[in-house]
Amino acid sequence: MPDTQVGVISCSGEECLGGTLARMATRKVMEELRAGRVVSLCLPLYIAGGEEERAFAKEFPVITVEGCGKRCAEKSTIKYSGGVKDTIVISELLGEDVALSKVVSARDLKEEHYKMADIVAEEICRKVDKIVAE
Amino acid sequence: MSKVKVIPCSGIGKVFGLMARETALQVTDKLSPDTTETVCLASIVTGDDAARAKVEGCTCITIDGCPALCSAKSVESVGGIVKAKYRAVDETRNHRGKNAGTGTALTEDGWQIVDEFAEKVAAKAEELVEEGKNNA
Amino acid sequence: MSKSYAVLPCNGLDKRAGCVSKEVALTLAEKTDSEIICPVLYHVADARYNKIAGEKPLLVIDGCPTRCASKLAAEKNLKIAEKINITEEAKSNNIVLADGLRIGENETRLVNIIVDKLTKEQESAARADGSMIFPENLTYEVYKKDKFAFRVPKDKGFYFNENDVWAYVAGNKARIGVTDFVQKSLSDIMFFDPPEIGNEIEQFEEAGSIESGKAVFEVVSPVGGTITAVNEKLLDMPELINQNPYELGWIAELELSDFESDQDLLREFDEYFPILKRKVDEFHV
Amino acid sequence: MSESTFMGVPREKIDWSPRIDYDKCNYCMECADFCPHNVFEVNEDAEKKLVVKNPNNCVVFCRACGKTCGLDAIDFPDKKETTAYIKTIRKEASGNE
Repeated sequence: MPDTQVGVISCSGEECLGGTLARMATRKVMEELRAGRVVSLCLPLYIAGGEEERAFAKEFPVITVEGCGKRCAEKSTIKYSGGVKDTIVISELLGEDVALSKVVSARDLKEEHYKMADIVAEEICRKVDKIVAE
Repeated sequence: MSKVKVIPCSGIGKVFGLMARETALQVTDKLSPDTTETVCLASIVTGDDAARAKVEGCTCITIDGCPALCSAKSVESVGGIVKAKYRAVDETRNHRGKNAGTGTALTEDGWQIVDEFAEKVAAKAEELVEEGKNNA
Repeated sequence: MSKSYAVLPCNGLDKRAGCVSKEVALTLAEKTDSEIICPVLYHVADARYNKIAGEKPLLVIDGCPTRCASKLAAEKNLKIAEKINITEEAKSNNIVLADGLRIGENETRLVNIIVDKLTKEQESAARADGSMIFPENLTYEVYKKDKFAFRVPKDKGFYFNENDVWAYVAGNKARIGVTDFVQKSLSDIMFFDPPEIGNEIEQFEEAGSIESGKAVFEVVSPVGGTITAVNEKLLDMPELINQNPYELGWIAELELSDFESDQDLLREFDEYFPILKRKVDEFHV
Repeated sequence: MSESTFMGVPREKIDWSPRIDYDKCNYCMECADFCPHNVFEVNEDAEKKLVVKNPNNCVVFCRACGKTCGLDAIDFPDKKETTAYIKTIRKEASGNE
């Protein structure tokens, strides 16, 4: 299915670095790496009742990107749209000491943060490509 | 009194979500770290009782990006006492013609709006702290 | 037009804007049948004013951003029909309020501007009330692209131009607004510049504009005629256009000059829907 | 874009696009930055640094770029004449069918 679109829901959590990385990686995949293929869904809107986001997640495969092991994005997707195709947990991918460290403002991002986000972004792409290939 | 919770939506689709997020981080991390703190919006709604307890009955300020008011709605739904609701889109309205950036990154102008916005929210938080003391 | 308000001013005595709010209330009470609610007495004795507030549309006048009058109205569970903020009005009219609490020349000028506006608004609202019957429930066809859903009303009476502006025509009146394509491509709309009531415009002339962080969109009117009403709610809440540009987010109403001729260059639903689909597809690519 | 039409009339038959008054223009390029349809072209090395490169990309009846121009250096054809012209062509076309 060459036209398959994939939804990505990032946790964007505020309490630790994982939230910032999830957000950066998702934006990068949507804007650059898999533009047109990936649609980012807004988690707060999704939770608060956004019909467009919920309908999309019912119809198309969804990957969630979680900062930590609480897996908030996955939990809400299962609750409102049935299920997720795949999940990335940054605390597992990059380690808890990184993911759970203090949240960083976009203003204070350093080279190392961009590199971490790139690793997450690549992982998202891998999962997107796998879904598309199916 | 526990710290005032400053909870942004952090919406990912538009610049306003990023502005809300950065404003909240600025308030809780730089301007008023002793009296305010932020909480993961998604975790208080989807999480267990412990997560919910972080806001239930607490004084909260919500910072939303757009008129969908996701943070305000969600915080209220889990029993947070929302004393003030802000929207980044309103702050941007006061700077007509300025391009604030995108959901990925803010421009100089975007940061300037965030800085002013954060001052305003921090002042409100201080006011709520005083109010809390007087009522105690 | 003897329609009148129940006026709840903040009456702040130790602030300039508060004193102006009182003056606006007094002037309204003199010029129209409006009745004043005293915020001080209201705090201690409800009964007297609850009746007035129940009978007439409530106008709340706040002096400063503390908005004491609005808060009082909320506390008493009153339904607010109209809201005025003196500080904002002064700013938007470029009037600097003088130091001191007495009403001076500038203050009087501001009071007159506000009172004029309020009484004029009543007239236009009254005219609009009687003029246009708009269907209560619209039926939509939806085109989905990515996660976005674009609606177009299928109801009879709707016409569209290729600038993505609709007109709903009934008799010699029309209501106009933008379509979902405009609203979604602009994203969050932050400003509404209304057309002027009484202005006569031709088909495809501008009927105001709307603006988001992305762009300004000129509302190209599908029909020619005289502007009889504008949706003043949009001045404070332009987001209504994003919520639904066909219902609460309408732009203006006109008295038509020559709809028969205008109709030649308009599309009905069947013709517009494919155009919208094409535009959506092209826009996203 | 050759197949594009406006109200059933081939776009290239409709003369609607911005006219730049070079006596007034100060090449601030606000209009070019504003227009999302790639109507203008900017060439810093040319004598005329700003030209209307793709007039048929311009949305018929849109005059929004003119508003960005503080010097009023952008003008458009007459709306009434354009409307009448479109109607005439449509009549001719339907007569030929």
